[in-house]
Amino acid sequence: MNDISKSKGAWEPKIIAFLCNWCSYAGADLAGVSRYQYPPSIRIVRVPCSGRVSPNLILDALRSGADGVLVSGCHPGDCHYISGNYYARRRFALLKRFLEFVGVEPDRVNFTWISASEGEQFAQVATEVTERVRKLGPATHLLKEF
Amino acid sequence: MSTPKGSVLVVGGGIAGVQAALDLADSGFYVHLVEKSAAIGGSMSQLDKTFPTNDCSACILSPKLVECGRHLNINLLTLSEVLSVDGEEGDFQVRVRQNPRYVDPEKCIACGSCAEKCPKKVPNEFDMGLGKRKAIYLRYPQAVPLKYAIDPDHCIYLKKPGRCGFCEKVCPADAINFKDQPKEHLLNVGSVILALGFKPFDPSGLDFTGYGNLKNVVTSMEFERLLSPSGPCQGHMERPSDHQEPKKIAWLQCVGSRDINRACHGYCSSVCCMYAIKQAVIAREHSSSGAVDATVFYMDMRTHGKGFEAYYDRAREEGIKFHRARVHTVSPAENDNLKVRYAGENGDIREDEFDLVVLSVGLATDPQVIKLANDLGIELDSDSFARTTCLRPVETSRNGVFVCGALAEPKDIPQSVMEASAAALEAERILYPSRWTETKEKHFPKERDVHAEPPRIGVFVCSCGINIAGVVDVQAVTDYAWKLPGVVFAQNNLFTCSQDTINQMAETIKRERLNRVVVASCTPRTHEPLFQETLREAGINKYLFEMANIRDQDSWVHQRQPEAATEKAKDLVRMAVAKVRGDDPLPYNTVPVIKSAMVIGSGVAGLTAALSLADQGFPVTLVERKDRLGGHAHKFFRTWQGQEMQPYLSELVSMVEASDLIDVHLGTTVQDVSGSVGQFTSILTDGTEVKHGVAIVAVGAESFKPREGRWNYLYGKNPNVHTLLELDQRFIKDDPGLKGLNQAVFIHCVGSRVPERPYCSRVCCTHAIDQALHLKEMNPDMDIFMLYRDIRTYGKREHLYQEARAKGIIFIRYDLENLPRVSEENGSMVVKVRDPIIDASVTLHPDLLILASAVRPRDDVGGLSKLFKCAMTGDGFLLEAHMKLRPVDFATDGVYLAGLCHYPKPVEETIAQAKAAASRAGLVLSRDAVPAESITAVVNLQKCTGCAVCARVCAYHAVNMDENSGKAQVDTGLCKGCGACVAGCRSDAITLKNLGNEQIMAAVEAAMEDF
Amino acid sequence: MSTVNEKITSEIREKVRELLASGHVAAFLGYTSGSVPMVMQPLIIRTPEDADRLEWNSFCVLNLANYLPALLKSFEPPRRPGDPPPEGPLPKVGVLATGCWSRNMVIQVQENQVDRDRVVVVGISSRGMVDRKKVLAAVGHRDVTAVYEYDHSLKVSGPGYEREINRWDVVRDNCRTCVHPDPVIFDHMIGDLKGERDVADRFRQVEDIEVLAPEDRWSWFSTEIASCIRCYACRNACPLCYCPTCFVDDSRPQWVGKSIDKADTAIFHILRAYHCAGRCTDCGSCESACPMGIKMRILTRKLQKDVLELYGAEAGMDMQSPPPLSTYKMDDPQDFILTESIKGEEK
Amino acid sequence: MFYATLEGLRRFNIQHKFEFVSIISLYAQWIREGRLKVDSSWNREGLKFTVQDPCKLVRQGLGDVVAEDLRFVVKKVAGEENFVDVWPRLSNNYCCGGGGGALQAGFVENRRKYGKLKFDQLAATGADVVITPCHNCHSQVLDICDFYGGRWKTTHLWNWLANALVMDDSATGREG
Amino acid sequence: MKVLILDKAGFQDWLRALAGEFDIIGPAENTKGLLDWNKLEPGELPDFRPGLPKSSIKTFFFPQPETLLEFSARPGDDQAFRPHEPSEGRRARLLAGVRPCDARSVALNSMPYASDPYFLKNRENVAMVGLACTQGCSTCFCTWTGGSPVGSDGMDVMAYPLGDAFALEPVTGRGKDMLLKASSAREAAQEDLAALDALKASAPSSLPDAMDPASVLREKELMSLYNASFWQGLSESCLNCGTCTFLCPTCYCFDIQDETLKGKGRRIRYWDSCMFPLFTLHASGHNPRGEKVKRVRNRFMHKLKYFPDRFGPLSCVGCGRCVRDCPVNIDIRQVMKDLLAI
Repeated sequence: MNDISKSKGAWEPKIIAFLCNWCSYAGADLAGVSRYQYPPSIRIVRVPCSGRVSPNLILDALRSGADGVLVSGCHPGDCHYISGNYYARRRFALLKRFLEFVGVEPDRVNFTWISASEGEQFAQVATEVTERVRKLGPATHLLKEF
Repeated sequence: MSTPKGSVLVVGGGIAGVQAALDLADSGFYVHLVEKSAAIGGSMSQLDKTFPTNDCSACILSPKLVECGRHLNINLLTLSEVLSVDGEEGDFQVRVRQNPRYVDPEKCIACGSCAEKCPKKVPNEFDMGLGKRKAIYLRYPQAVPLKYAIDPDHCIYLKKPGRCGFCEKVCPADAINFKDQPKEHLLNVGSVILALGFKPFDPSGLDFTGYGNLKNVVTSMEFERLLSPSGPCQGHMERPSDHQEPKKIAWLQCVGSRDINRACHGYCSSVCCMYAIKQAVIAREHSSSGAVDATVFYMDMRTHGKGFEAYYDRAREEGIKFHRARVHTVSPAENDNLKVRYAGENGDIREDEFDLVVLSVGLATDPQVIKLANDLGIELDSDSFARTTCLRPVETSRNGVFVCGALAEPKDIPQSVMEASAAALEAERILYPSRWTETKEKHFPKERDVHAEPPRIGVFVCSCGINIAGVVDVQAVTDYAWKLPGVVFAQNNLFTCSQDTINQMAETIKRERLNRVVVASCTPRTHEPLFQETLREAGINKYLFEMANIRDQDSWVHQRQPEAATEKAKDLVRMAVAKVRGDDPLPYNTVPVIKSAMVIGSGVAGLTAALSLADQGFPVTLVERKDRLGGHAHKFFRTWQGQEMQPYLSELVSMVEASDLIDVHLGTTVQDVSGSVGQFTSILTDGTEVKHGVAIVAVGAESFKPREGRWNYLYGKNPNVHTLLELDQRFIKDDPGLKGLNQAVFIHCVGSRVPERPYCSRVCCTHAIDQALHLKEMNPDMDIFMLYRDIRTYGKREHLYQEARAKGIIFIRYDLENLPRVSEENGSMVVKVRDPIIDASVTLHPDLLILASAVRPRDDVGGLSKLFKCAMTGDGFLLEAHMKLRPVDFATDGVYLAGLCHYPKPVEETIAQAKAAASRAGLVLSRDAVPAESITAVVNLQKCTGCAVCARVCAYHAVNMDENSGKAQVDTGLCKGCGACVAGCRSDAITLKNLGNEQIMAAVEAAMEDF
Repeated sequence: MSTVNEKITSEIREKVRELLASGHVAAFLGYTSGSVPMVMQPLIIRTPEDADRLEWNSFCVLNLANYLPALLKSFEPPRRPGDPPPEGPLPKVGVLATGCWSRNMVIQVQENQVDRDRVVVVGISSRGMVDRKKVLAAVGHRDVTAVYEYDHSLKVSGPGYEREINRWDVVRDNCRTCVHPDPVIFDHMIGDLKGERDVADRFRQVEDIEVLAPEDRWSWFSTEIASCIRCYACRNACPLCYCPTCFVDDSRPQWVGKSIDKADTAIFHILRAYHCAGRCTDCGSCESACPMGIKMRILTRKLQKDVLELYGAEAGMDMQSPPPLSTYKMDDPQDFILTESIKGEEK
Repeated sequence: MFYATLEGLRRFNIQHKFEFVSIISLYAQWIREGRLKVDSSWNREGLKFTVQDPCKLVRQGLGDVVAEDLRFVVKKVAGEENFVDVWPRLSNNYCCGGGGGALQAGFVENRRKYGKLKFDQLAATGADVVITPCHNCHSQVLDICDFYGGRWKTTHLWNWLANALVMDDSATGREG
Repeated sequence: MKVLILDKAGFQDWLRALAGEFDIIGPAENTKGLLDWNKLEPGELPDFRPGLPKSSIKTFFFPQPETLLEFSARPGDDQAFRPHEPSEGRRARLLAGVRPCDARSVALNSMPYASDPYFLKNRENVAMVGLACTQGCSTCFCTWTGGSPVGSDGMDVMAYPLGDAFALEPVTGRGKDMLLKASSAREAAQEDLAALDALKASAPSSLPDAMDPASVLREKELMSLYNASFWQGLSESCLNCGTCTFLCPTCYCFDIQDETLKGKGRRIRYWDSCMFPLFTLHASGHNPRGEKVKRVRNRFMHKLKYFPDRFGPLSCVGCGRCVRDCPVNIDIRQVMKDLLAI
């Protein structure tokens, strides 16, 4: 294992972030451009729209070992594709409640809206989500092990 | 006039010249781009970051330069000077001298062996002389063209043949040619665009700054180089005297600007306030501790652009100090430190010590350019800028010759880019009959069919100077990439986007028979197209490509965790490799273009845009909400240069009304828009269905009317309280009632730069001062008081301010803590304000109170932005695609913006922007077809159940159910590739090409592999 | 004096005989009894004579809508891709439908799986079906050899025992909390419509779990599905699960492993239920079909509760309402959005 | 008078047929032209000289040119090596603190306080003589020198010019 | 061969003694109150109540899933994608309380799996203590298939309930060794042996009439069975779920898949079912058993015709689990009768 976090003894969560290309991914870029620092726990997957993110993908992330998932899209009304985030909002509202229902910790799976101009907010959200997940410890419930 | 030439000469290879060249070349004209130095890029290439987005200047510029350098219809002439321009509009004969490079650009591979061996060190002008280069050199690492050049003034061999010649000996490509001779080119062009830029003011003459005597006093341009990763200290901000990191830095504003005493530059350089704040912000980021003590000494803080005021606010919140003071003297202190003496606003003298002093030098015209202008017969103004007028903002005194960028007036990058497009438009307007007559067409090699090949992935890891390599161990990432499944090649590059690396990448793809490519560098949002084209040039489909964003989303956000950032970079590369492994070649879709435009709004912006397009033969539908054309301009008296608005407006309106190509819909708005670039269908409220290829949004803004609340100041309660436009209307009517007044008071920033509307309205300072001067013209005895916060008469408008002061108009500063108080006593107005200089309250008794109220976005802009799927800023203005380099484009293709709906701006900028929008729209309209989305949804018929969830959630009606099979089918022309259908489909039957579940999951799963 | 179900049975037989004899329908989908007590067999008959094979009792637990698309298709001429749809009217089929089954048929029509015009719905207002597993539990999982059904009780017998059980005590959970026992679409009605039922704690089963701590909920869920053998009876019994390739069968990509695995089984159940969100009518077929006694219906019930709470929608109540996940409102609740919830906390 | 006239002409853009020059520039011109001959050899003791740049003459008046001329003349008169410049200098030099009527209008304490900066600056040069080509500056510099205990001599320029003047035929204008 | 008598306490001691060597697994109530195979604590007795556990014992020989091989998928690993045997060895297991039908299934499955190393290894690794049935269920029909409620085929030790005690008979050498640890056992007395004989003789009569369908069906012409008309009607009610195949002790079809995650990979073999759409699906997308009727037919033809044709006996032990738990009451006994009638 050359995992740096492990060699130091401190567990660092890994969080998959599905970010829409137009707002949140740009917001994450802006966080970089503005040099807002946040924990190196987030692995960003660029998707065209939050409406592209199917619940399957979120479950797959947890199954593959993500300690947390963040899905972020444009603010309601700002969707580059008009309405993708509205559909996403319904899908995610149900999914989040449902995952919590079966015992997935509420802070494991997070959804948010971040616009292209919200670099600072992205850094804040990344930090916040990391902290929440860190408190929970490694995710095990839906983790595929062999 | 006989048929004009189909080509254009652009002089100056800075961002403005490059933009003009690209706009022209992309819309059917052949362009000769003449640049006097060895590489294009101009001043912008020397900058570290750009405000207000802090975008890395080189990063956003580089793709444009590379595009320019590679453009089939741009003839790049570097090391060249224009000798003469004869002839007239439509048919100019131009003589250009191209100085010898002494390096054959066809042969040079930019390996750098020559420079390594060259014994002659020369101060590097690109680094403002702070560093050294060799006599054979590259202007800068990402230079375009990426070819070495020999500096004949310093080359030992050229001075004494036979004495050196090392470069020739080591050059592996046999590219050195000491016998190279100057060449003279005779060009026949239809129009000329001058984009000669500026020269930073040389403060050597201003001895009080210590510049030239005190080592640690540097100019802002020098400081840019000190910050820049490609600069003399590789971005490890060092001060010149001892190469230590400065901990305390002062910026001195208005050095060589707003100075009629020593510098003889009365104008404001417009950009220095913002760049100083930017430098202060960036300096703090650059410092190892993150705690640079930064102080800016300024006269008026001029943050009048889009997003600027917020940037200023944030800088203050971050602890950057701002002192309203013109520094008296910089004197030496111990340790090569600098003592800065200045006076507080109340007159107390203060002294502070700094490690480094940065002089925010102004922008001036290069004496060589002045000479050239004289030679070409281009009139300059008293400040040596090209003379233009507000109503013809890019036209020079010579017909057919246009100007853009800082040559006409100091200005920032977006304004220069806008003008560049506007200048291109003016050229197109003359030359449109000859569109596509002199251009060549690009042919990519036939794409290799890689379907049956196992993945052969190449990974290119970018250092981005030190932007990435300063944090991430790029070598370790490269070594790691080699081991990933499918990877057969991995390489680290200093700047992957530089021309030589790009060329080398194409070669590598061919040599290694790569069929997938990953670039680990910056964000795909800016650089993906560049690399994708490289794939095409190398003969593989451009969709076999992925980027790993190891800069914006890694090295920049984990600056103090290099180990973790390196691990993350490996993860990101692994994810990209996993994803690209499953990528398929995709077809290049196109959409036929309906060659007509819709312009929404008929203010000056809308009218100008409509005419600009109609003049080129494109039909325009002009939609106006009100029942007459003209918009707010009807209420506008004159430009700051004194041109009266009403005659101009009437002329515009009658031209539009007379045009056969412009179909005017009054009292109408847009109800619904469908389709996309090339193929829009809009429904107007009058029931008309309009099919158009592009749209220009120019719906303007509104004047804030402070009818109540904190900014009321008796507005609407006392008949002698006006907004600026209301006073203009009295001017237009030549209201005699204005003549006998004794006292007028202007209150600035009414509703601007306040918590609920934090932006600066940009136009009001100049407008108010011009009105004050007009009142003085009407009645020289009138007492006029200006209650202001910062006077923002940027550029040449500063002369108005000087004139106002000279004419005895009194300026009293106020701030938000001490607002002026306006009351009515015995029927007359009383204004009380605290004068911070005399530290006493002043009571005024105006007959006329003018409120310079904010320009606010229209409420219905939101609806329009939704119709066209455009974004808005937090302030409610429309948001362009990129604040710096795409100032008139929306992120939605085929939709452009102009005028006040973008941001408050004076009429000259509105006209320029409208023309720029027309130029950008012309890029689409001049073609028969434009590229369409390739990443579209695709249906797996075996899995499809026909349940129609996909069709229900598709916002573009791109998915429908086939009547025969009952299964889903996708109209790829309409599909935008959002994937809402994919996430909705339970059967995994509809997927996005190259963004299918399989590929996304591959990336997700790769992210979680912990090795 | 015959029981309610006997009366229904004879009415069904009569109606179906008539429908088949008149040629109004080409086939009829109903139930018959088989060799094992308390397990009814779905039956398709094509002649009026076979109508007497039809039976109706409290063990008709599987949703007949499940068989409807295939039955309709069996009357369509075979077509290759690209062939035009058959001309002229296609034969109709008849089907029995209780409240939940009929609502499933609405969903099937909305999702283009069933052509309403080709279906003759014979409606029955449901009295609630009996949960065989409850009966078995009541007799200590002893062998049951015979069950006789009265209107309000069941007589259960096996080797060496005979028990009479109160019918309502062993009615399925979904039926006990059912609000809409009446078919929402029908062409003929057997018996009368009963109207909406007033159920006090409609979602009690769900709420009992909602109140638990996350770790207890996980413990409940993981224990509940621990005995799953991945036979997919739940999926196959469900009329909503008509995908030609279920996500569990997909190998590119592989959403879940195919074998017995803690995570894979959990994800299977989560996704199966999620795919029913806004569509499930709580017919209970999944749970009834499960050989291992897993109560996976609570999962879909939870989603049903949330869809109702958040979007005010119930699946299949009418033909017009769009499926809740295929539509949206600008002001849909979004308390779950992190930035919104942080804002909320700050307030 | 000098400044008021100059600024009046400028501000109100009054057309005039005369040139507005300082005597200092004329001294410099004449010295350069050889019409005025000066010799610094009189300064055997090596008295150190510095200058004041009067606001009205330099910064607001005729600009740095006249200040440079002033230095040129002083160097010629006192010897190149005996000139010590102040810092800051020319247009950027400090105000003496006595202008605007301060010398006549009371507020002595305030005036001397403003003058402290000038005193410190001049004292830092170590000069023995401070040339003040302005009567107002002269009075103020004289006063602050006295008040703050300075050691220099405050004078106008002509005193020293007279000292250094080489009286020959050309200078007296007599024909040879 | 000696018969031993153990009372319940003795049985308990014996299992406790065997716990050192084996993981002991036996029928017990699961969390849902259903009888199923569960790991027993040392000394815990299996549930001896009449009736079969929910699942068959096939999972112990044909696990769901079986890891066939493992490999590394780590970048830079020179052993990457080179398969190696699964690392983990399993402790030997003892199934206590196996009914004769289940045990017989192991013998039947050994026919097709005669040379399957995984199956054979598992067989070696699993010992079985049988439990004779004294009372059949309404769904039992072992005698139709060649089995017996007191049969000891496949067992290592066979236990017969005699009142409150058990008569234990070693069947294999391993069984003999196991019985050595039954410290509190006594040798069967004469009356015990008499009672045991009586039990063995009486048990089969409590089941439906014995038949020998295997031999009859072997003789029938294959296509006439295949083309029988009843398949259509039979399949119409079938849900095509895998309940019957997964509960069936003799359904042994499998599928193989590679799973990779986090740089580790393994090839697993797991239960397939002829009911599933992926069963016999070709890479081309064609499936010779694409329709439900073909899948249903395959299941029964396999068990009742193809298998006997190849190996002799039916691939059915008559445990009746498929009958008991089929959600739509498809009854293999009826299918058998229908086939026999052709």
